[in-house]
Amino acid sequence: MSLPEVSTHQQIDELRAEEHHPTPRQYVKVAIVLFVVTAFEVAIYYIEAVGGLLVPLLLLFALIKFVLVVLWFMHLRFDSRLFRRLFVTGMAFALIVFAIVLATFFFRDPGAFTESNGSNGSSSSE
Amino acid sequence: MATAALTRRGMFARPRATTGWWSWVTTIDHKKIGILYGVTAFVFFLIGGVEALFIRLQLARPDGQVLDAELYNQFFTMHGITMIFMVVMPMGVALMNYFIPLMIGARDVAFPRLNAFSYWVFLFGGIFVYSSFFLGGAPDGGWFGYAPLSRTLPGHGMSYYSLGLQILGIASLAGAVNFIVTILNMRAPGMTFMRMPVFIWMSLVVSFLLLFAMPVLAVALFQLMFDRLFGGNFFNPAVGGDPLLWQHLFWVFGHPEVYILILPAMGIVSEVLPTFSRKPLFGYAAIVFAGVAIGFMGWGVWAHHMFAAGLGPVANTAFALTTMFIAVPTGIKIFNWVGTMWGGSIRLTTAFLFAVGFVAMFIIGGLSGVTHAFVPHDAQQTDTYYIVAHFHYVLFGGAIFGLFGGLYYWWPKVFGRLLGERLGKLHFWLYFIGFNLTFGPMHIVGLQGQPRRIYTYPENMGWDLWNLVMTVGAFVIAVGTLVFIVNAVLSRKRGEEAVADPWDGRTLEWTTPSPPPEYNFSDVPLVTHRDDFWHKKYARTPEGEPVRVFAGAEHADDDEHHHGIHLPSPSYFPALAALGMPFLGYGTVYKILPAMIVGAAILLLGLFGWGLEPSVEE
Amino acid sequence: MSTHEVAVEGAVHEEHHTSMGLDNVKMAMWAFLGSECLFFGSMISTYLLYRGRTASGPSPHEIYDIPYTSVSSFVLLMSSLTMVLALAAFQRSDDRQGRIWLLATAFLGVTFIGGQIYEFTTFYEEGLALATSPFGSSFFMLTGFHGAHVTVGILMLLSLYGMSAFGRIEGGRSAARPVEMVGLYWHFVDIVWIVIFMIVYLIPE
Amino acid sequence: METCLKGSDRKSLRAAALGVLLLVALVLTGCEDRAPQDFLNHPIGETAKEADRLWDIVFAIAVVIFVLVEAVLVFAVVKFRRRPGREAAQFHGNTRLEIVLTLIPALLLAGLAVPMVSTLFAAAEEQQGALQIRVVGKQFWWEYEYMDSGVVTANELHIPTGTPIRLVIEGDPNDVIHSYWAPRLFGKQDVVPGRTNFINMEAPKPGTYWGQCTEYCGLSHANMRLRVVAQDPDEFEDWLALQEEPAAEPTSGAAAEGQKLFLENACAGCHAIQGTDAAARVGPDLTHLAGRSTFAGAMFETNEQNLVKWVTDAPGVKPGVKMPSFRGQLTSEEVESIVAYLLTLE
Ligand code: HEA
Ligand code: HEA
Ligand code: HEC
Ligand code: CUA
Ligand SMILES: [Cu+2]
Repeated sequence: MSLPEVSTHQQIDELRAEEHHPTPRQYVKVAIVLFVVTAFEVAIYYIEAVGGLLVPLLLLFALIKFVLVVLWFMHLRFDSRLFRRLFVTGMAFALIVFAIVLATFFFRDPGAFTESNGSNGSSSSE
Repeated sequence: MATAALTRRGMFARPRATTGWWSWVTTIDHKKIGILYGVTAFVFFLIGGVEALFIRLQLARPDGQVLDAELYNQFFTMHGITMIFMVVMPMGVALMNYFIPLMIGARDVAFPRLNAFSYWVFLFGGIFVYSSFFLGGAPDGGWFGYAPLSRTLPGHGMSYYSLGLQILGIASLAGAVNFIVTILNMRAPGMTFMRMPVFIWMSLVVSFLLLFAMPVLAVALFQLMFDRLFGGNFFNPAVGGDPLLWQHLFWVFGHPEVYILILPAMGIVSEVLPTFSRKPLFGYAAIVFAGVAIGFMGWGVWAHHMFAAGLGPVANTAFALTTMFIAVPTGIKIFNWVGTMWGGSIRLTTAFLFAVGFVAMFIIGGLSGVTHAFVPHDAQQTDTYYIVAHFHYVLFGGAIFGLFGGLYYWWPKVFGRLLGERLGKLHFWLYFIGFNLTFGPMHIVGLQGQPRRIYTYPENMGWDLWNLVMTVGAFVIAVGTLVFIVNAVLSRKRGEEAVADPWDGRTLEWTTPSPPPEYNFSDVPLVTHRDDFWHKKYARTPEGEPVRVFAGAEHADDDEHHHGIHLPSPSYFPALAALGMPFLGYGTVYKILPAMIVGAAILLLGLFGWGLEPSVEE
Repeated sequence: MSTHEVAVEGAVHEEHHTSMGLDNVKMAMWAFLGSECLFFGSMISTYLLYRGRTASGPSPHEIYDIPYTSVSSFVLLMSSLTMVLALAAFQRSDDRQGRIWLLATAFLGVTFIGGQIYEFTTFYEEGLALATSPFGSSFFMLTGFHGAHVTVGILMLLSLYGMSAFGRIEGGRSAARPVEMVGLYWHFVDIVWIVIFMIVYLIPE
Repeated sequence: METCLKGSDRKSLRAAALGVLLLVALVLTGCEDRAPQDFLNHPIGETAKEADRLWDIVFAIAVVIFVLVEAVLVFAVVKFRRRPGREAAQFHGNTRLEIVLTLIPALLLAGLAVPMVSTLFAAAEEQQGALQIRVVGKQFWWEYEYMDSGVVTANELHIPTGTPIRLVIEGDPNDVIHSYWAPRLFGKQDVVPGRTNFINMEAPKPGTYWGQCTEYCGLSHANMRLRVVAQDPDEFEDWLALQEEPAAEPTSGAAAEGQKLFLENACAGCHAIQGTDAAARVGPDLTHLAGRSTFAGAMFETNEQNLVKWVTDAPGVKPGVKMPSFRGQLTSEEVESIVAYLLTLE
């Protein structure tokens, strides 16, 4: 583990001094971007032409918003790497574990499934 | 003094008592809280053990008449829940509470009041679950409460389950956050990560496992609660709910959970073996790394509990492979423990015996665990007593042996008196023999087809003899437990007084007096080595032999210059806030809105009082 | 567990020595948020699994009102802005302005919750309830727990406001640190909504 | 003694090693052949044998690891006991040894994974022309439906020997999870409400194989047993043909009276008897009840005495059962006539 090891008060103070806060102006800029992206999200939802691109685009837009809020509003950009790790570990566990969980539902082995009738095991709405 | 007593902040006068009943309710000293955790967990161990004895009595003979089906089902469910959530987890937390600050050179945990809150929530949660026995029946859906059975079982039992485990989970989560911050941020100067005792490392891994696993259980329990109490359809197959969702959520929590149960014990063993072998731990880095690896890999194996559920061959293969390979890091630990003893100068104390007993028995449980990973044969084993054998070998032979090793090892530090070695050894051998008599034959009857969770079996099944043996074994364990109790009582009365460092220990806790003062260390230690205390006590001859440089223990505290130490002051609020939990619980189970409101109000009141109260009384 | 007490709990330790030079409470908060990822992850997966399971009652896109929800999403998003502005104000020791932004944030939060309550009632009238179908259960659980988080956040904001107004913030003159902690929580709840808005409302079945 | 020590019995010895009770176990279980659900010593069906072959390898290796590691452990404890005048050697590790001891288990497991995966996929493969039988688990009994002929029966599964069988394990959406298992023939599969699972199997020789439900399913989980009756194909065909027949009309007075009572009372609201008006499927189909050697989840032998107890007060003899007690509703004479009727349902 390469976590930063700081043990003297002096170093702590240095860290404090380094603490970097965006200005309100920057905050407002971020918020404007957030607003625009949200507008896009809603817009493409209604635009037929987007077609199959809808879901990837939505994912992308949500990701942008997510990252902006986390990095700027939550200061993760400027803060200790440890905090990033704590959060990203949680995110990663959640994403991986639940991707697998959902995969076991949506991609049940066809082999185990031939001729199954009346099963509502997965994707029942189709 | 008089002015201090008059200080009023918030609603109550600040609690002052340092002895007596109230001092325990209001304490936020990690050591006292550790003791509270330990005593509570031990009481639950007796209760869970008595339930096990009834289970064994019922099964001793075919067509047993000791319990009826209803009571039997409650007993095995409560036995499982108790042992896991109210015994092994909190007993680990007890030791973690007491010794994390002492071993990293801190004066307390990062959030002392949150720590107290965890304990009270745990206690109230346990009492809440147990009260169901007197309110119409305890949970009876098995400790993993498979839906849809758990949502349809009549009575309130499984509602208590869904809310009770929720409450216990809150305690665990709060504790986990606390320990993570404590370990990361409260270490004494010089205590780098690679100088931390392995027990600290394992506590850190456990805390992370709790941090990420408890919320998954929380969601599953909420879903069950909605299903049972508010007409939810999460697990109602009749309208498209999928029972496997529960299984996934439960075991995504459940498998990390089993490592939550075993890793503290592994940490203890990694402290006890070097101390009594007079050797540094063999392959420290590898043991630490293996512990972290187990923690990680533990997230990728959960569906091995669902091999018979019909996930299909691809998923089964994937989970079987991940499961098998968990043996590798675990093996590293086992080999390095043996390496630690190798070439040592071993003192066969009780603590050491329990630690070695842990290694010896855990190997058996681990190997049977690996045999479960062979899916086609697991289809035969699963839900038989072969599984019951596996998990008691890792849970009793593993966790419980390890925890008792820790108790014998650290007892003198906590209570200032040693536990008797003669009785201790008697205890160990009774446990060792009784344990193998009880759980060894389970492998055999399991492979002869005895399913688990059956309250009765007819006489022509060929299981009679072994079941009788198991029952006898369980009573041998019970006698062993009584021996321990006697030992503890005698030790309190006339046990040998403990010096600060009775075992010639290696880590910081042994530099403090036994028991340690409230502030732990009069001077915050400066750490220069792994096994720092040992290095302060011993220099090395050119041949590498240790020579004593000063009598470390006598260095004990001089009581002079601790006056400037500001410790957090006791507080009513953590216990008060926790008291809201059972109200919320009962209110929800019986859908009594006023009770829920009262519970929420108490909780909020506690939290506000807590928030407005300065943590140190000037 | 609410985060409020954590925020205050650690305050005294502020000036204490810490081995990583980091703030205890902040570390606790980030750990807690990591944990929350799995909490919401579980519920979101449940929703994804049950989205189409409507043996009876309406299906998702029969009842969602996207323009309406877009507006409330926007409100919540903007509350993140007011939240950081509050923090910035407290950090430059402008407590008065900080309190105003706190109130603004709480107000936007209340607006969001009000919108959610309205949405829930409409859905209920249109035949979707917790008990209607697995879809209903998972929808109400996910958005409901999110709403509960917002509510807790509002409570914390108001408490902060009160504590600052009555000078009861511990550990210094300014409420910047507790505000930062509550802010982290608040933004987290906001990003959860970003995900929910996309997954629950926008992505078609 | 010596006779115990051959063939499959030796496995018990190894099992005992695992349970530490080496010798005792040999004497006491090695010779025990009165364990009808034993899959360790006497696997018979093809699926069970496949699993058993895998087990043989895995278990042998596990025993070797067990013996080696425990031996070294005990040796270390004994050898390095504290002795006066000897100081502990102060070393911190041995990287090369540690790497070797990491690789050995890893390679070993990788090797073991191969037969595991192939057995696993083989077991999942559907055999051509298999006889398909639907199995539904209910609290606390089993319903079978022969998918070709539509024959419905309960608790006792009849199968032809030497024929591949595919059990279609279907969960009743209004019931709970159960698990279908006849150890000597095949490993278990869960019966999950709303889902379908499969068991492929084959019984090489005739016999009655025991099994039971192994997923905890409520009060009478322990009493949810089953039998699989494997018959020569000819006999099986005869049996199946008989099952297709409707129930015999009762001739004797008591039985005729019983039939009337059966149809008049609640019984017909839950049970089906082909050839009568009773057609409900809440409880087992009783058309050929008397042809089954056991009833109520293979819990009781089918005889007059047991049936009388059952019809009088089913929950009294089987906790939690979904059939109500008729004590107080039916006189003992009435019960006896009903039972007389039931016993004509060959
Ligand atoms: C402390 C708790 C604990 C621990 C540590 C473990 C450890 C392991 N467990 Fe266990 N397990 C439980 C508690 C635990 N388990 C419980 C409670 C259940 C039942 C739940 C229920 O149904 O109620 C269960 C059930 C369970 C199952 C499901 C069985 C079923 O229901 O069908 C499986 C399946 O794979 C399994 C596997 C394993 C494996 C592979 C390990 C491994 O971590 C073990 C690794 C250790 C070793 C292998 C030994 C030492 C290693 C060496 C000496 C190196 C050389 C070894 C080899 C090359 C093999 N466990
Ligand atoms: C750490 C966990 C742990 C521990 C320590 C134990 C300990 C014991 N367990 Fe455990 N057990 C589980 C965890 C544990 N168990 C779990 C998770 C299950 C699964 C539950 C489920 O299926 O849902 C289970 C299930 C289980 C079963 C299977 C039940 C079934 O499937 O039907 C059995 C059966 O024999 C059993 C037996 C025992 C016995 C005899 C002990 C003994 O070792 C107990 C020893 C302790 C004592 C004997 C206490 C001593 C008490 C006294 C001396 C009295 C003194 C009293 C006063 C002073 C007031 N347990
Ligand atoms: C409420 C529904 C219900 C009613 C009414 C009912 N039964 Fe049953 N019966 C069941 C169920 C369910 C079972 C399966 C019980 C079990 O084995 O767990 C059963 C089992 C049986 C069996 C055993 C069948 C077998 O193959 O195992 C017999 C015989 C029987 N019932 C006879 C009767 C008679 C006679 C009556 C009327 C006097 C009756 N039942 C009324 C539901 C009912
Ligand atoms: Cu059916 Cu157990
Ligand atoms: Cu597991």
